[in-house]
Amino acid sequence: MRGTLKAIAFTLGLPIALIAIWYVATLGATSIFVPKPVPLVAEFFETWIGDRLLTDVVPSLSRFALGTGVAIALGVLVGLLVGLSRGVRAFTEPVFEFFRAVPPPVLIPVLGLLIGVDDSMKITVIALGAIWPVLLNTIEGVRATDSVQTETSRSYGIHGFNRVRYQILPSAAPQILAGVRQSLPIGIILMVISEMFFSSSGLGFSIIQFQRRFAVPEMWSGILVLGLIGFAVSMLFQVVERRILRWYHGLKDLENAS
Amino acid sequence: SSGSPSGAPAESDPAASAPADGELTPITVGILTIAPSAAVQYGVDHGIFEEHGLDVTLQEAQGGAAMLPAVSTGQIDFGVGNPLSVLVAASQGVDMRVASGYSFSLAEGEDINAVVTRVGEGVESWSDLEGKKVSVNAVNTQGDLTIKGSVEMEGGDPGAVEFIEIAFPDALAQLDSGNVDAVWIPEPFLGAALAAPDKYSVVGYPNQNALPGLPTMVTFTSGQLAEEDPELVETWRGAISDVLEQVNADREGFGEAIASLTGMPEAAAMDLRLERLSGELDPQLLVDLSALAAKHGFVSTEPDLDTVIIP
Amino acid sequence: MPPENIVVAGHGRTLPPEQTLLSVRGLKKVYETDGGPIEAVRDLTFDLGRNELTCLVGPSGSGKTTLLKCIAGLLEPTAGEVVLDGRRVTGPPKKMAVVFQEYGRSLFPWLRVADNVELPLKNAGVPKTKRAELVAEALDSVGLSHVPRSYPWQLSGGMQQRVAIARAIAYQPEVLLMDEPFAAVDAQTRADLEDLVRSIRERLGVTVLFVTHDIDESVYLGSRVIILSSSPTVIQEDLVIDLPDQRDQLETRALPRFTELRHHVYEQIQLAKRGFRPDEARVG
Amino acid sequence: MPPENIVVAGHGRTLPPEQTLLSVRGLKKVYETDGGPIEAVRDLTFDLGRNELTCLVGPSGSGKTTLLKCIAGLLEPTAGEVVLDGRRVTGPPKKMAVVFQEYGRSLFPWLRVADNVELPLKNAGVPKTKRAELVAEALDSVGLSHVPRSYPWQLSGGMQQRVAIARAIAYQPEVLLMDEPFAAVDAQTRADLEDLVRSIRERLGVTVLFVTHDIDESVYLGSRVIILSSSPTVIQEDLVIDLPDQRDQLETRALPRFTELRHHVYEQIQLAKRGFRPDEARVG
Amino acid sequence: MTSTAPPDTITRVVAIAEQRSRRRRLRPRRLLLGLAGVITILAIWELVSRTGTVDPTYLPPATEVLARFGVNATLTGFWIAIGQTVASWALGMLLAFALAVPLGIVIGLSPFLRKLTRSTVEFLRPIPSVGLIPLAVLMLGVPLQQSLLIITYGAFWQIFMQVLYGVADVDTVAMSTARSYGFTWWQRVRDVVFPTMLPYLVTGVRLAAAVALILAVTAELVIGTPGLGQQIAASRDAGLYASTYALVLATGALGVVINLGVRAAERRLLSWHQSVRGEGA
Ligand SMILES: Nc1ncnc2c1ncn2[C@@H]1O[C@H](COP(=O)(O)OP(=O)(O)OP(=O)(O)O)[C@@H](O)[C@H]1O
Ligand SMILES: Nc1ncnc2c1ncn2[C@@H]1O[C@H](COP(=O)(O)OP(=O)(O)OP(=O)(O)O)[C@@H](O)[C@H]1O
Ligand SMILES: [Mg+2]
Ligand SMILES: [Mg+2]
Repeated sequence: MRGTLKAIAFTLGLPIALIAIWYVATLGATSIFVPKPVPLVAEFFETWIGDRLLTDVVPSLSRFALGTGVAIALGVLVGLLVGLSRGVRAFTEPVFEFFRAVPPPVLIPVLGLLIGVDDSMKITVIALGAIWPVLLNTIEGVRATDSVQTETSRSYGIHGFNRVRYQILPSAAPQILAGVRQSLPIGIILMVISEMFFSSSGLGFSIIQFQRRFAVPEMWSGILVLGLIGFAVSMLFQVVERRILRWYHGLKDLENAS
Repeated sequence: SSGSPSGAPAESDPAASAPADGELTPITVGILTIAPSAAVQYGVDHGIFEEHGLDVTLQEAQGGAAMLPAVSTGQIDFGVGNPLSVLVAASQGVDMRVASGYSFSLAEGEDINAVVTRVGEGVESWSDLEGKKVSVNAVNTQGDLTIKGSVEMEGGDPGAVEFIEIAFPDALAQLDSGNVDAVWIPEPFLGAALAAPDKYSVVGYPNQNALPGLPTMVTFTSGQLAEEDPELVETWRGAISDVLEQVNADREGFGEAIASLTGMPEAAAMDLRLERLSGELDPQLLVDLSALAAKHGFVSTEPDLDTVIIP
Repeated sequence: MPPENIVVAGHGRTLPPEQTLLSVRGLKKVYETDGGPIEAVRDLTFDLGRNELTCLVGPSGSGKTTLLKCIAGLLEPTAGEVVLDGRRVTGPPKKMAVVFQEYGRSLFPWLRVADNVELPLKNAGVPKTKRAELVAEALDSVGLSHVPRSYPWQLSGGMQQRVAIARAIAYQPEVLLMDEPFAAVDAQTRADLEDLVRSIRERLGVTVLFVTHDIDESVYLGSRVIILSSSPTVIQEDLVIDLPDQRDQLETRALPRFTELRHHVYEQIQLAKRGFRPDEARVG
Repeated sequence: MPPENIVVAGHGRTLPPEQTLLSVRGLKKVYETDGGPIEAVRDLTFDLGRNELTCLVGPSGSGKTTLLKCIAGLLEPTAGEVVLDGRRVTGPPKKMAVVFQEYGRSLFPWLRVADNVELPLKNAGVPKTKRAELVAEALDSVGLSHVPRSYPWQLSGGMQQRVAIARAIAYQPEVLLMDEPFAAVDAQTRADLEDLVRSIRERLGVTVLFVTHDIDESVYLGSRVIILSSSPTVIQEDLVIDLPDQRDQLETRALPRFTELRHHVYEQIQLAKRGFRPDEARVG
Repeated sequence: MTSTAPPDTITRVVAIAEQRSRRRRLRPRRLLLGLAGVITILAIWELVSRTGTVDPTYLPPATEVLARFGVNATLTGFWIAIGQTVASWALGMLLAFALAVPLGIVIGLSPFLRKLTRSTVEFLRPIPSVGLIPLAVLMLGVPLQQSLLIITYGAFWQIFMQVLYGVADVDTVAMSTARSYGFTWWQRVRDVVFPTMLPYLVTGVRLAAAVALILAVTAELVIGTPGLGQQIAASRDAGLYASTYALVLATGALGVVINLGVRAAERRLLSWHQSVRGEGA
């Protein structure tokens, strides 16, 4: 009970303080571009609780889930292949770096041509953008597996797929999950960006519409929705991570705090 | 050699502050990087603004969304952009004023924007668009407004048209690949489509059809500036009218300005079909626009046009 | 030494092929580092007979771990070769288990104790019930049957080391390489484990190569002690332990021959540490 | 045992405050884990005199490392306290050096050997020339003066362990805690290092607490041996080593009293391993 | 804390150091392989366009775009645009780095601060930088500052999160060693936390460098700050497809160059680290 209370206090403490500062700072503001906390909350309920939830939020979220899911699966898979072989790493690195540096807004028209303008294009955009943190972290994590562990595996005849499953993946897991954690918000951001093009519905589309229509409170409430989604996704992720990395947290928690 | 890949100036040169007789008033003008805006560039290059006592700095923006807040806070003094955004902003309580006219779609003949479809698609009239996917560069702007207006005028159901946002440069490509059934495009893309009559056909000119002579761009400023410095607004109106008149008289010089602003090849810029440019604005056009926008729910309340349009 | 074995100064004993399980020939290992090459092992030649328990001693840094890794197929020798059962070793051979000196790093921290022990068996396709039995038995034999559900990092150093030993035992290898496997356990446990290794050799017919720093242990455990010179390493002496085959912690260690042998080994190591080298001695 | 020292069954010797440097009182440590609490140390009470060299032995997993970490201020005791020089230990005290059992992980892999040894001195603000001197001297005393520019992972296990020892020595601490510091080195090196630790104690007036599994070593090294029971741990015996102060690897070890003492310690550890507990024995 | 080494710190640094010495030897082969990768992709592109799988009007063949790219390279305006993009990229990165590293270390080392800031961090992180454009336009008059805000915001989280993870990965025995030798907080950070974190930080900087470049170009596209993005928008609007792709190619190439720079800096950073310490000994 006390633990729960404390956790709640930690979760809410800083946000409440920040909102208070925000409230005070915007007391005298008159410009409609400056968001204020109280109208924002009112607007939030008015705008998002209702039809929009089904027409905009749910489709966006499912695209996000699919896109990041693909990104994670592909990132880990490709990361393993690339991380385990120096040759493949050298072969792919410049190409990866190139695509990583191309802004999605300019890639989208090409993808529109190649894939079309429906959901699969948006999912591809999300996957293409969110894959990099997972991919890079997987490569680095795989490269850095403990040499003694590797020797142990080898000497016990653990190789191929079994070695990946029993040694490489678990030992790289902390770093892979660090990558996944980075890729989730990128997925959300790309969910929005992908809806800025070839689009007629979705959370990002609505926010852009609000912005164009100067419906400033609605627009900010949309950004609030994004933040809340991000928060929820990250909480979900933490539960998963705690489970997968139970050993790692036990190992690290004891004494690092200093 | 000098020049840039898009042909556009690498930096928007601030007007050379010529040692004119009188004091020049420095102002910042926001423009979009589209062909008609080149007129302002022309005015700067040919010293027309200086003659009116204005020292103009240009600021390029990629859309009204980025420009309007800057105008409202005074970081940009005058903006050149589409009137519907101004009306929408005003209806939301942003204190925006229309200072002058700028460009107008053609009231008759072949307009400079059109809805285009593939030959053999079976879309021949406005009402055929019902149940079809139509691309516009941005929804809730003049494109879909006038298309909806046109469909309704023909007795169709404007709600049954599905609009999708596709940037102008990508529109024809998407039409080709069958991802959309019709596209709304302006010049120079319209010219490209018309050049292939066996491939594309024009459904109609929505601007001309729904609101003949519709202003496609106006110049606007903030309420604060309009009230505090009406003389400046007056000077601006005079200057911009002068600029647009001179541009109309010098098609070749204007072509060069377009090529330099947008990066179009010069030959194409010369051949480009243009809107009607004029600083004069018939308030009735905005009244009609506002009414149509209200009818189709683009604005929830009609703005007070008596205040918005600076007399 | 028995007459059928040929021994050259600086080399270990070699055996006729039919008795040999593992033979090391002219093994040399040079580590390439940024600061220039380091010659860890210069020239090692010896044979291990089937079901023999051989101890390996030598000064710290003399290349024992290096040698073991070459035998295990984990390191590529710079020159020379390792032949196991007639086949040249190029990668880790089947049915060989290694207990690493760095026991802590050799356990997988994401697996519980029992799972660590079970993993190689699972990987080798041993059926589940059989696995459970082997794991329980191995953990019991090292005195860890009470902590199967702990993570390795929740154990003390000595317990971790015993997990690594249990893993090797449960695997039921034909060749067992152990690199200072009892360094972190207390004297009593050590004695128990020594007897455990001896009994496993007898029971399962395993061939064992055992690296240790404990001279008593090296004499007590096996039938042979190979003494390495200091780095760059050659074989200083290949000593046959002519104690009775039945050993007992109290009785065997009390034998006068035991004391003689341990004295001899101790002196050889002192010599090695002082830099004596049999190959040079021969020349000089 | 000298009469001024009060000894209670299950407790170690306590000293009058003026002779005491370090006192441990009712120390208890329970690890909280997912699988429930693990009581590693139950109740330890003893004092260390100034400039004393005390050895700590006990079965594997009996809590020696845990005790050392509590004394070093790295672990918070669940109950009881550690008092150093009159002040209660809450964090790592100044002028204390620890040689960890996990020597491999205790060295910083991104620093070369000499830099590893130098770092604590640098951080303590020792001037550069002095530092260079201390580092060279320490490396020399552990026999590693030839590898100052190697990285730790390029060294053998025993060499790594000696780097950790050199680091502790160079630091010139007042209290030195060593957790099985010689586990990975050969017999001859071990003997040399034992004498090194003894001479450092004499020369620098350091107080040493030394964990070992080697019973000979525990008797040879110090003036006292504390024997721990098996987990949950109490003190099984606090034994005074009444050997002459001048020790010698050959002579001292040959003394009949030495043999008697090592026999006694061995028996106690056997008892401990079998689960004998002095506190319960008292009650029963 | 008693324990087996985790798959971390020590081994990670060892692995990286080992890789590094290997890498040095394999340089020419690596370069060749990398080149082969690039050529493969270009060949696929050429094919897709030439065979008409995608309409060549909208996706001109690679050779055509490369030719255009070559022409661009002779134009001063192109280099000015690159300079502008790189300038805002570099400034944004610098700001993000200067904010993220100290904040990450301080927060990462304190469980209290970690818990306190977690909800806020998780809330702020997914807010798209692009969504901040109106705010940026409103608060900051100068377009460069507007893009800087967006770039810094985007890059900050990449570095910050990697630093947090890196700090959490510090080896317990190594940390205990440092504490037992009486290292002060600052010394522990400098001598233990920082070296452990370095591999994470470098990955973070690499991720952030790409994100910052993307945002710099996107901001130019959307706000119209001068630079490559603005050029892209302009040529797109003018329907100059080959030129558009040539500019996209330039953006990607810039990304590759930046990555090479970060890589070189990574090597320099570690060797600086080692050589300075080495001289001290
Ligand atoms: N990865 C490496 N890179 C460079 N040199 C190495 C490496 N590993 C070992 N060496 C060197 O090789 C020599 C032999 O090392 P090895 O670990 O085989 O010794 P050892 O006999 O096992 O010693 P110990 O008893 O101390 O464990 C040492 O001088 C060591 O410094
Ligand atoms: N982090 C931890 N979490 C849970 N239990 C632990 C942890 N560390 C140690 N223990 C337990 O505490 C007990 C004592 O461990 P400790 O490491 O102090 O033993 P030790 O005397 O040093 O043993 P050894 O001689 O084998 O090193 C053991 O039972 C061990 O399992
Ligand atoms: Mg070794
Ligand atoms: Mg211990």
